[in-house]
Amino acid sequence: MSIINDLTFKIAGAAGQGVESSGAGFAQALARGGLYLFGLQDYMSRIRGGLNFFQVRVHEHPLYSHEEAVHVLLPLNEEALEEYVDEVAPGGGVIYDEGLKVDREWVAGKGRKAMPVPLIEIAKEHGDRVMANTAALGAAAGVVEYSYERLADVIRQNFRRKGEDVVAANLRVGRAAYLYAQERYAADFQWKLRQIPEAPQRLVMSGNQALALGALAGGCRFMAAYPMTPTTSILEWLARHERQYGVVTKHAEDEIAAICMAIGANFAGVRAMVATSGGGFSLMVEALGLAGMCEVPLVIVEGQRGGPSTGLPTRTEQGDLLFVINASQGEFPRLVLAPGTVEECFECGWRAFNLAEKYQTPVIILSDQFLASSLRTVEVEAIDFDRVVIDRGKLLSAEELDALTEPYKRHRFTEDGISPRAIPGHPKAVYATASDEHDEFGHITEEMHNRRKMMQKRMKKLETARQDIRPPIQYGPAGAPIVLIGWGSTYGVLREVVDRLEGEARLVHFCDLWPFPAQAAAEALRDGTGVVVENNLTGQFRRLLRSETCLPIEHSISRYDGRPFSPEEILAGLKEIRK
Amino acid sequence: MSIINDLTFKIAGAAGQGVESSGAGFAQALARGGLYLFGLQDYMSRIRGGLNFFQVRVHEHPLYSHEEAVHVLLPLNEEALEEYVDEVAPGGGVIYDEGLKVDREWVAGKGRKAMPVPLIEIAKEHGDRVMANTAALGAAAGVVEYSYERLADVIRQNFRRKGEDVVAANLRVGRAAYLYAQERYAADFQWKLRQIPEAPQRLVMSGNQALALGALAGGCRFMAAYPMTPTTSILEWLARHERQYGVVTKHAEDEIAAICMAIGANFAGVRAMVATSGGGFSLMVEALGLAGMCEVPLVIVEGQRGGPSTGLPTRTEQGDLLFVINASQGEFPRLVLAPGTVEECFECGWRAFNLAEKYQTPVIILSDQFLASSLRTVEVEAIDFDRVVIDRGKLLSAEELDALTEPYKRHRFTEDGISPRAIPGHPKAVYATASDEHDEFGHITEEMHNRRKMMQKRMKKLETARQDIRPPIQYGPAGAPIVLIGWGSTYGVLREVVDRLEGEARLVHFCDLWPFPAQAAAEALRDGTGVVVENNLTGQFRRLLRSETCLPIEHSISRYDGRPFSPEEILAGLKEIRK
Amino acid sequence: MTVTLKDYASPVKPTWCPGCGDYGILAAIRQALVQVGLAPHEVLIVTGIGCGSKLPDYMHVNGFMTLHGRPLPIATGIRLANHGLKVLVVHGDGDSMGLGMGHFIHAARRNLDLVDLIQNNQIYGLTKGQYSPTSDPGFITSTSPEGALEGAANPVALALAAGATFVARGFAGDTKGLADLVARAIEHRGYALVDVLQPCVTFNRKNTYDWYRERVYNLAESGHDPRDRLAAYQKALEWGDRIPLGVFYQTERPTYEEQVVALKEGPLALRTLTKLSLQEVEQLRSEFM
Amino acid sequence: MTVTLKDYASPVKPTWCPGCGDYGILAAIRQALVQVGLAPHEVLIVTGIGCGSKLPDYMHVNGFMTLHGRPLPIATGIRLANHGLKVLVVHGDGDSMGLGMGHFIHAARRNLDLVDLIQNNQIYGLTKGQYSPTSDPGFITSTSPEGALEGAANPVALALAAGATFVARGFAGDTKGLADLVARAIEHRGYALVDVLQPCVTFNRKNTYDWYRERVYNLAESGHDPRDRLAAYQKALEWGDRIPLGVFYQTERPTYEEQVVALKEGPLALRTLTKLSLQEVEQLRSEFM
Ligand SMILES: Cc1ncc(C[n+]2csc(CCOP(=O)(O)OP(=O)(O)O)c2C)c(N)n1
Ligand SMILES: Cc1ncc(C[n+]2csc(CCOP(=O)(O)OP(=O)(O)O)c2C)c(N)n1
Ligand code: SF4
Ligand code: SF4
Ligand SMILES: [Mg+2]
Ligand SMILES: [Mg+2]
Repeated sequence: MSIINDLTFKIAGAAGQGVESSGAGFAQALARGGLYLFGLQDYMSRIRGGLNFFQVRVHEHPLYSHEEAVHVLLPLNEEALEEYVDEVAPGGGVIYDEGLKVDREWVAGKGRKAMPVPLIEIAKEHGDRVMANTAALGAAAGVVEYSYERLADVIRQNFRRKGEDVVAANLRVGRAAYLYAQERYAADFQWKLRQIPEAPQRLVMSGNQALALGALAGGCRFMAAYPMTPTTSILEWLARHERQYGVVTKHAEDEIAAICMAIGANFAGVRAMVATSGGGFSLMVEALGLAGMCEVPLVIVEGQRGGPSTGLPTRTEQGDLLFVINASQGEFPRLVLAPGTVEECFECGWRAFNLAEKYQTPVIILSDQFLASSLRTVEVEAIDFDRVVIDRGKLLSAEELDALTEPYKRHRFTEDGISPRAIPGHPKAVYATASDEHDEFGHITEEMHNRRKMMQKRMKKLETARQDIRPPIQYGPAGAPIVLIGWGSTYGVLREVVDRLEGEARLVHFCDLWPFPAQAAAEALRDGTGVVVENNLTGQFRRLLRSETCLPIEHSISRYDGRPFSPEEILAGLKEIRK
Repeated sequence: MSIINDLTFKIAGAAGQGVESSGAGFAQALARGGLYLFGLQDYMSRIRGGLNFFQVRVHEHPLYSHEEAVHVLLPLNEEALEEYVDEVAPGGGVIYDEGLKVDREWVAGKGRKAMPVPLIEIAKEHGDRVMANTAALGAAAGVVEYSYERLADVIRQNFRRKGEDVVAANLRVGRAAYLYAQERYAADFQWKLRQIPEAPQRLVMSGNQALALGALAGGCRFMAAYPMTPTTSILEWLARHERQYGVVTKHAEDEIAAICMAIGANFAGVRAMVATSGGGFSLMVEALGLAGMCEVPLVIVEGQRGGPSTGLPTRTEQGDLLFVINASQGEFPRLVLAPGTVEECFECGWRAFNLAEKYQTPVIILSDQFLASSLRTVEVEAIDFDRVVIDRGKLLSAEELDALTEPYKRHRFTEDGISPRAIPGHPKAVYATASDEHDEFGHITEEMHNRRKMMQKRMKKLETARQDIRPPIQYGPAGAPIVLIGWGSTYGVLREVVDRLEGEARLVHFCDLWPFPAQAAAEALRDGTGVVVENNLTGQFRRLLRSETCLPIEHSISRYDGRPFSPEEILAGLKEIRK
Repeated sequence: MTVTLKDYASPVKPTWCPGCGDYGILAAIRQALVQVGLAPHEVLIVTGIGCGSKLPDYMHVNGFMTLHGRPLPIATGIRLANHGLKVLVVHGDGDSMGLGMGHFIHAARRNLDLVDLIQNNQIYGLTKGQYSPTSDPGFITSTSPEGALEGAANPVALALAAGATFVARGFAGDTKGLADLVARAIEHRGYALVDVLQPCVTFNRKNTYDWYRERVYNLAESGHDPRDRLAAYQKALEWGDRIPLGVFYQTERPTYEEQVVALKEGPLALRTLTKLSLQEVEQLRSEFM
Repeated sequence: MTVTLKDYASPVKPTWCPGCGDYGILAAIRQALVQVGLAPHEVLIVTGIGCGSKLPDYMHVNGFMTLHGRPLPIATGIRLANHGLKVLVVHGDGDSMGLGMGHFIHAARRNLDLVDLIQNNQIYGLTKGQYSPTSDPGFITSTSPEGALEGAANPVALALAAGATFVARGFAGDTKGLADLVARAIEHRGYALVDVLQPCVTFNRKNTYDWYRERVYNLAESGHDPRDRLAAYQKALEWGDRIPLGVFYQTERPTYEEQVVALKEGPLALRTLTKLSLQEVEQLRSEFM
């Protein structure tokens, strides 16, 4: 019996062998055929060699997570085969170049199908040796009997820039390998992929891409950054769009300069952001406080990776939660959002700018390597440009400034803590402000009463901001005995776990983390056995929850080896707990 | 009736008028006479002008805090008189130069004694105009009829470097003013100071001085820093002792360089520290994680001041608690100590180095401007050099290294998480380590199992370190209904409050803050009505306590205007709470 | 309407010590702005933290008193967001040559159109007298009890090596000459360094008004050609008995702003922020299909 | 016992791309250490973060792979703690000229006795090909889609302006020549810069082995006098059709360590740490009475 449209495909090899591009190409071909997918990337901190993989799970229904079992393994070298063959589900198979030194018996002995294909030979014969990866994708498609046309579409698009000949050769190579593999192995291979006729077009997007897109849609017109995994591609993406969308990007000399540039740009009236990882954020901590003190809007993307220090620079972790909430000396308002899906990334991308300008203070988007680089298919409408709003808060227009009758006070005391803001350049609103404590005009003063009022004013904004803080998202049946509690990038995997547990568990997912939605959290967590699932060692969210709600959640599942959770792992953890 | 040896003396004036040196000189003269004192400094962030003061409370019994009421005010200009005259207790007096424009009726109308003295005239007549401050001190001593000889001692010592003539002239000036003031005002002035015969010599010391002294005693042989209030004087003090005590100090180009230099020195085997304030610490955050990751001992003094950002740079706050506990990306062990007294500063000074080397990780001493710059008399034995221990932990000696039979593993997995440490330079222990995740040898690896073990190993040290973490200090009667909860520099004022409340309150003071002594805290706080007293707005310690113990403390008293608590203020706060 | 000195007057009284060189710098900046005819709202002064960095508080002008060492990158962001504003960075020698050294070099090579004025008193004023990167070797302070052991950082030589297009030195004791220099720096298209010798009467008892006066001389009068980079470098190394003042070097190179495509249509800050058009949305979506 | 190349051999295989210039630098450093006769335990190599900074992992030597941009101040602390160790700093152009620019200038003027070797591939390797401060103007990368808009940072010119006492440039394609240069840098008493042109075969398709080979020439052979600071500066500005290699400048100046009084009695790290003597305690106490 065949299993249709439910499999995981894994391409693995050394850095530089084209794992990522091949994987992404294959994913695209599947999405074009109306299939849903979830793509997981895993790469080492080196440019050539080592062992990387790209794993794509495919289904007819929307996917939110990868899973452990692999059905088609595509190792580009021997090491990859050895390392991953055990992940292949019984009955699944391994497609590899005939030239690799592989003991077929050994593979077969493990209950996996060895499916050698003369990939290099085919590439040479029909095109060029460099097209072996195209052959591999062709062979994979052949084994699962997926429409070759969809793969061909992607080949055409991806090689277009290299000219007609290259496209044609790749098409020949792909087809030859397809036929070769189909002929020899398809009959005996259980898993199949079929395109869904008339399925709507969908987007294949990573967290970083969604974030960058959301920022652009939300009016971000300046970005400064210093390259750092896993957020470099946000800068690179915006840089590519600089010309067409009038967004200025600056690869700065360091992270301190980057955040200072973004503060300068925001001060001057332009929506500006930075993106970095924990190490770069560490360097931004002092300037973060400057933005807080001088009431300058600011959006910071912090893509977490394995720490501490340089740590595991290309891997994932949720280790910076308490750091970003408490970073910088003294007390000032900040908002922290931790999107959990591509859709939330897009939304946080534009929402953060509204919040930053509304409350005239820093907003931190806390992402991580897993979310940043995983690909997912989403409906076109899910990346909802119609819902995008550009709300600049109490920003005074030139006309409003013209009409001013009193001397302009940049830091005027108000009920909600938010002062009407003028950007510098208007004759009626000439002002200077300072990182020192200042009065309503911005003049430096150490006077006690002013100090107390200014502190209260600034912190009042955090209270006011509660109106915009969303409660946790709940998924799954109310009243389910197990309550999975997560934040940020674990949304997808926890949702999958909830689905698999069919009524036994529900999910409480936090995107908006600071100011902490304490009341909503307490309500959501009133019943059931809570289990906090976090990608860190010390249970940072659990501690935050205790500090803000005094709710002691007894159970937790944690992972801190730089790899994301799989649903299987969480299920196993829950079993342990329920024992 | 006279009040003997119980008064507060306040000298106030513009920056540059000699407020600090005069105040300190007077304090010394009192300490020499066997009196106890507490000296509070208050200064603005400017070099000349503005309004600064130095306030000295004096008593026969040990003092731990200032109090609000002033008995002798010594304003050096009109502004100071106007600003502070209302602080003078009824019956107290104001000594000022005859030349100041002061409405004596107005002062008298307020029930304060106006005691003009021709300070400048006396200075000119008996010496030089610049000696007017000496005249002021002389007059103050005269009014309270304190032994002129004690003041003369200090004059002799302080002007020694300027030559015999200057000393003699100052002595003449001081005595003339003494006699002038005594003659006219003493009979009618209630407060008196008498030296205590045969009292032992005591030390007059600030928190910074005690810290520096403790560090030197504890084997600190390298310090790097970038000047920053309120810790600059630690660097300056050690720099002055460089030649004689073989301690190298480096005024670095910035705080990042400073901490990196200290890490380098510690890595190379020398006890090294940095000192800064919150802004400088913000810049050190990335390197903090490096020390944690590479298991390099490190001592950091963080003297808090009014934040956020530049804030109130010469004022006090306890606003960085959660920041220092959570600073830097990822998770690694660190220890945080917040001394509350001069004695604790000294002890933390040396203890921190033992802890840093024992656990091969950063230790942060969290001080603040108030503690750093306040002066107190302490018994000579209280600064206890005998108790100083130099424990370098698992540091391998050259002999031990000679005897090695296996390849040296810098990060060897051990039961307690601590690996025997070799300093570079021995042929048997050539090794390289990395801020990337590494194996036991220090080689970079991303391998999962090693990663998990390394994370556990490092965090295990935090557990092991609990053995050295001290429970909170308790003061006052067990079972008292009110439990004052404080940390760091509030010890003194809370102790005073406990004394004043005579049985109604007790104090639970935390010096060792991380790893948090949760169990001891829970025990100490079991009974009574808890009131957390903190120099910040958001109740950081209260939140920490909740997060670590789930103990919800209902009440709190907070101050965040850059000024330290007075006992009166806390008493008023308690009254409010008990209503 | 012509701009006058009064337009820049502020009610706030400087907190500087009487006699401080910063008074001269404040006067010179005001004078220069009047000379070039800029009104307060057209100007933005970005400073760091230090005695001198409080300057914007003491005149009527747009100002941002930021962090120690960071005014240059902040000014960079401001210029990129609104290159319609005339931006002056004013900061101390600690600011610019200590924490801010990296930014200084990058600003010079970046050639944004801004003025970078260093209040160079060869000391840390606000923190009460520690030696600075520009302190003369051997200078004794509380953090250099045996005398400063490093070669002094030379802003002029460093700016030249970094590729600055305008490099000058002024003296706070000569308000008139300094005002002219600042005016020239403002009018220069590109990064313009003005290193100002600024006596700190309280903590620097070595490099006093008199000490500087005895040594300074005018480059232009001495026949120096500011188009000659090598000669400028040679002059930059001169320090001690004779200290050159004036423009060391000036050249033309496209500014950074001019080269940024997205800025061709005018300052970003002045454009109305709107949602993406339908067409833009379509195009962006197609990238992901 | 003489030191041989074998003493520096490590079992760890480099993760660098085949053909990367870092192999040449690794070989040259090993060779230089053997040439000057230093054993692995006498040497400490401090690196930053980047492709090249993994170097200590690939040889048998004391090493500290630290933070991006920070190896120089860490090396400073190491030298002050133990000036018995020979310290080499090895880091990329991003490391040294990006985040580390300030430290670089200060290291040069500080003149600690250490070698500062820059693996200058004019690109960010480990983060996959963004332009670097030393990239040639106009260089197109993912973060400079319109070409780099800034003047390139020139380590040689900057080091000269900062007062470095040894300033040289090598080429990773010439292991032998580079080894000699590194050996000379090691033997120089004071701060020694070796700026190494290092082809990145994966991301820098402009400044390739061939590109460099066509341009480089030897300073010594061209008759350059390394004692002439002005000539050195002139040579430093040369870049394009002809790129000078070798020692630009060398001079003598007391090292920082030599001037620190507390170090006169030998390295701090080698002294036994003891408690203060009674007499010392008495003396310290008396300060507070
Ligand atoms: C990050 C940081 N470190 C240290 C300080 C403390 N600080 C304030 S001003 C200053 C130095 C002032 O010297 P300079 O820049 O030369 O200015 P000046 O006061 O001499 O005008 C320092 C170190 C600070 N504000 N921020
Ligand atoms: C504070 C910080 N910011 C960013 C990074 C990310 N990062 C790692 S290596 C690198 C640049 C590498 O370039 P370079 O220094 O020239 O070394 P190369 O890889 O070219 O040898 C960057 C930006 C980091 N590790 N730390
Ligand atoms: S300390 Fe020096 S720089 Fe600061 S205000 Fe006084 S004279 Fe000027
Ligand atoms: S990316 Fe470039 S610098 Fe890095 S290892 Fe490869 S060739 Fe070398
Ligand atoms: Mg200065
Ligand atoms: Mg590089």
